[in-house]
Amino acid sequence: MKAINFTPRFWVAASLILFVLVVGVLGPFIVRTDPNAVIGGLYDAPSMNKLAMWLGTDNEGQSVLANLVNGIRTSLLVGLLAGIIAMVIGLIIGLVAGFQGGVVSDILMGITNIVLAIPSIVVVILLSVALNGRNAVILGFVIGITSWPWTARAVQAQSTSIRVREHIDVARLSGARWISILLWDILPYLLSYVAMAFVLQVSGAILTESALSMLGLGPSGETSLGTMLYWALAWGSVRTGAWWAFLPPTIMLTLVAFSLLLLQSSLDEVFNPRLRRGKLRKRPRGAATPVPAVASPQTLGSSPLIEAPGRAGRTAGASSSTVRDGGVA
Amino acid sequence: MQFAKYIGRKVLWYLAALIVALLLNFILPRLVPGNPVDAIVSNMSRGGGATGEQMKAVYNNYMQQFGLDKPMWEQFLIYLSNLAHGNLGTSFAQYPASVNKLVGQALPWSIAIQLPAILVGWIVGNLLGAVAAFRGGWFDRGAFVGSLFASSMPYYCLAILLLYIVGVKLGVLPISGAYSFGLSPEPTLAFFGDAITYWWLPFWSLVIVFVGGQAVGMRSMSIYELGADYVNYGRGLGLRDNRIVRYIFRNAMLPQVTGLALSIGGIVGGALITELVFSYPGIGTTLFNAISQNDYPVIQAITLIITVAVLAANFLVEIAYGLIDPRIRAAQTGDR
Amino acid sequence: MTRLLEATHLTAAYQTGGVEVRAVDDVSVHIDEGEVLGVAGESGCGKSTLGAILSLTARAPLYVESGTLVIDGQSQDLAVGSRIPRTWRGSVVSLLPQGAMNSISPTLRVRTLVYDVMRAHNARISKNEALDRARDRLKELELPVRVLDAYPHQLSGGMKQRVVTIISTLLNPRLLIADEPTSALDVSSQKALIDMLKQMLEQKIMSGVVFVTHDLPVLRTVSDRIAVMYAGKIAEIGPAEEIATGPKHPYSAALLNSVLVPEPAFRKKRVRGIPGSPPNLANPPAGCRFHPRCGLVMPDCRTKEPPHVGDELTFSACFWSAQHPGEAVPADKAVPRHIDDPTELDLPAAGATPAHAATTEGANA
Amino acid sequence: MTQSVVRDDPALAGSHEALFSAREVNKTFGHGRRAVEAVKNVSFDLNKGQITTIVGESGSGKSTMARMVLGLLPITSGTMTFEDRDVTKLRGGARTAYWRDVQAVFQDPFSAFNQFFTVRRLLSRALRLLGDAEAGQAKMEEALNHVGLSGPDVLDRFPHQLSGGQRQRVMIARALMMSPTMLVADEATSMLDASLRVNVLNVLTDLRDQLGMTILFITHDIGQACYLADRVLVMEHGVMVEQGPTDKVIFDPQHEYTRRLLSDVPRLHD
Repeated sequence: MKAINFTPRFWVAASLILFVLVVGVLGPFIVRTDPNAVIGGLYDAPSMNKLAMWLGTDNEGQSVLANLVNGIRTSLLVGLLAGIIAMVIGLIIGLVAGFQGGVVSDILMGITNIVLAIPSIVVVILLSVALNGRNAVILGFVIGITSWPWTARAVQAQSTSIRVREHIDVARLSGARWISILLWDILPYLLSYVAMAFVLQVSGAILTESALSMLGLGPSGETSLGTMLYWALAWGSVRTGAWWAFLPPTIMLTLVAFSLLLLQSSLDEVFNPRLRRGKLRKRPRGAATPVPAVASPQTLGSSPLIEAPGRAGRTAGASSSTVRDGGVA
Repeated sequence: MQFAKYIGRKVLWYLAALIVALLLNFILPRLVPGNPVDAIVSNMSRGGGATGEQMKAVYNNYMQQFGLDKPMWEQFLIYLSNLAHGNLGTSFAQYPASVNKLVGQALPWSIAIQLPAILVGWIVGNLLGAVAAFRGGWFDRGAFVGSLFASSMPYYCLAILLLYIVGVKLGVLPISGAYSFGLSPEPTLAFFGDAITYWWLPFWSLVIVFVGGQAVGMRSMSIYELGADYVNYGRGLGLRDNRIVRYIFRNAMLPQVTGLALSIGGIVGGALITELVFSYPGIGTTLFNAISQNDYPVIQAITLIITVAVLAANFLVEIAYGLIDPRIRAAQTGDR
Repeated sequence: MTRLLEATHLTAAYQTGGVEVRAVDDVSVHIDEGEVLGVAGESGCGKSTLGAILSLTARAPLYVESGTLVIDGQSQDLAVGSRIPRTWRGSVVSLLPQGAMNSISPTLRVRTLVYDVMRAHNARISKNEALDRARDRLKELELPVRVLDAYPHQLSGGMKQRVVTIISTLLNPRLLIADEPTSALDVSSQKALIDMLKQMLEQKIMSGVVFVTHDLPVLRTVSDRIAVMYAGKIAEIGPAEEIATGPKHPYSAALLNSVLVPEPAFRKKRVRGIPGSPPNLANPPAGCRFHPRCGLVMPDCRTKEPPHVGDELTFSACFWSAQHPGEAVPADKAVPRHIDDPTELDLPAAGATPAHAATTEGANA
Repeated sequence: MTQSVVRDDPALAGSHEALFSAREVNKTFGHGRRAVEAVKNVSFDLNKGQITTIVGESGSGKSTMARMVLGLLPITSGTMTFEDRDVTKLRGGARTAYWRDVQAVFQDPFSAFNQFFTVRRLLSRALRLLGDAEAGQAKMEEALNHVGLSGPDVLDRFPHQLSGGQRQRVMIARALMMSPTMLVADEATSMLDASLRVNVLNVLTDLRDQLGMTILFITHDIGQACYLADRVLVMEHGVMVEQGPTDKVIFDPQHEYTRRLLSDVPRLHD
């Protein structure tokens, strides 16, 4: 394959993400303090004497640093779990709908569109209310099963356009089975989109988790970045100026969201050459129109809920013709 | 008439989505183990103050209102008929306050911080994104990274930071509530002048994030359009740059207009946490209280309103698109 | 005959990721009043780039390094950084792109574009005057006037191409640069377009046309003179008739040889293509750029720039032509004979993809 | 519109054996009022060891016809036979068996390739259909040699490392590896430059002359049809308007559409 030119932006994003991962994965092994252990009083200021006190104590006299590293781990767990669930469901539905076509596709996309139209925050809130005994895994699951339609839509649009490429016919004529065609002739073309969608799903899930936690629907008995903020707000740390209680989780959340979005946009530039300005190639004759960026999945209540029809319409033109008679010289 | 058919199909889809949403809204709170009315009544009795006779009346009232002694399908019909009458029920936690009243009090505050933020953010963000795409160079780089950062920032994180820096550290704006203690909402200049000081912080925390998101979107749409053949042809015909920019906008704007409409649709549930951070008495704070008090009627009412607003906005957008964009119209009606 | 255009020493390059690909390298073109100059060549030879330079629409990542345009005695420097008056585009030279592309913004009606184009050159023109101009044109050329109210997607390919042609010539440009206008069309629409262009020339709507295409038979029907481009340079230029019947450059001969037309002669003979591929323009071969594929190659060709044999309107850039002035290249000797199917030659050098292959991949990758 | 013209000399009808026959083939896309009849009542024979060309402009249904011949697209009505077997509605194993006999080369030399596969991977996949992965390397090289490519040079290259002409030849080699009796080439040269195009066309004529292969060549370019074809079929808007030996159809067209088409073709010499 052609060597991919990763932009500096990609490397910045990658190192930020690596940093967060290291803190979340290795942090709990370095900061050995039990996040639930009371090691001081209400909002003791940070001191450099003890590792556990580097970020002071929270409203219950627990180590903020210990809570932070464990909270990052929980948030990452929720994000990855939700992202994987959403990706798997979305990929399967999108692939089947895109590749199968016909009635199966209509039904699957109908379901997808309905789920897409209902704000997922509503479903997440209702589900969380209905479930007691919430933990990180259950939350990840709940968020995952409400956020797959995005991936499904993107995958379906892409695989529909790939389905009419001639290399699929060539594969069929070579006697390849449909599963082999799906795995080797369609999936590789989708990977870039799936990767980008996954990154956004993970980031969206982490933010949704903290929003839920701040509404009081977070995991019970576990620390996440959201529950830290919940307690920090409930016990007035902002008003009393106890910055060490609310600033670390705020900054970490921002860092996670920013680095994942940066990663997505740099991947977009790599995969979607038209966004690379100044590097436009000469337009070849008869080349397929590149599909614009994957629309972002909704994070808690702030993004548009349906993919802008304009983009869909623009890309559909390249792939929708069934009567394939190109007399183009 | 093809277009009527198109609208008809859309109506059916959104009706289906609405029914699914209603079902979820109806069923999920009923999955909570135990009878919610039992729970709430025992809660009330523990607080003392209510006699057995009163408890009995309250219990009967709830049982009748929700029809909890009846089969599920009948309960659902009761639920639908209540909704059809615009009756969202009675609050558990603040008995006998009606949910309509609680939500009605909260809604204006949510709209007051969000609608201006969405409109201002949309206009500024689109201008910024379009100019960045067209100008290129350092301006583009700066605007893009800045917008990307602003848009990626969780809006409640920005709210917390603003609250701390501007409200607590600098102490220039009030940090909690929507108006000063002792005042009550009334249409006077004095009240307005007071309330606006409370309004600034939540507004800014939303508008900055929104500007970022719009700018990023507009920039990539514009860059995409800049590479289009009609741009090159327009230049070849000697059109002025501003004329070509107008063509680009026209095409790049369509998805952005959708974004605006959908954001307005998301207005009810768009900034729940912002309100929590600033203790602003809107829907978010109401929801937060309801969750902490297991006030299911209020939770249900809020999720329902969020859903209906979003569905309505989506629906209007699709209809508007069918009217505006000749390409969509052609694709839908088979006109070639 | 008076000279309409003198474009001299045109050089332009694509700059992508630090690599400079000189797609047009020191090319000069002269056109007389009322003339159609055809520009022929294969993918990646620089013919469309030449079109972009002449139509003043070169833009990043294409940079014009040098070149001067003299039209009607007015001179204009084309190199990057020189200010080209906006109104030259459209009224002095005008671009006719391939209409199958989105040449008209999809959300624009044809009449809006018509009005905008007229207004861009005459701020005081009224909407009605502008549209009347277009209506008259449409009537003269026997096209339905209602196309003005259409959106581009409502027009068929052939009709869209003709509408775009009318828009391109609304301002009676001195020179029309047509870039592959017929390439996406069926033969009947091709013919209709060519007839229309000829009619417009007769009516003196424009005074000259540069017609860029890879389709030699089309060029033969439309042009007075033909320029054959190879690897960023003009290999041969001359009267269409002469090029078609007695090409003086081995490349034009080989190219013409590989053109298939429905004539009885083609039923029997075995036509041979040109072995190998065009060179990578990021690293073109020394001397004559065609020498690795040429059947008449001689030692000088490998090291020295070939001389221009002839005058500015008719010449062949070739050492063989210099030795055989006025002679046509023997058709069977234009490409190496001994290699009937030269596999080795057909392979691009290791690590380097041929220029045209690289451009095709760009958008698909 | 005048009647469909069949120009074959009835006296010679027995001299060529039909390998493939299509009778009254129809293809309709979509339903109800949106239905588009892409192919209407088309009947023709492909004679053994001949190159037959379908000529038509865009929208003539010629590529739809090619895909139906290949069994890639179900036909709406009509019958198709191959070596006297009915191949109208093939599915599953029977269709796979059919593809051992009938292979194809497509229009776009780029999109016909899976860009993630090397030439070797592309070819070895085809070998599996033959159930003969053992003979692999030798078979691949033989097929590549046939189209004028050398195995070691191209086998480990990705499609973007090949030129357009080479890609098309690799595609032909892929088809050849199945040792098909019939090859369908759908606009196989229309995206190639003239000088490369001829080389690919020559490969096709060599296949006919040396291996006796039957070829269905789809094109919009009458010049190529004239150069290549033994028989020419002309399609217009889904209808087969004229068919017969190349010399008759191209140099003495009877149907008005064929005449118009020929008169519109630009010539190189007056």
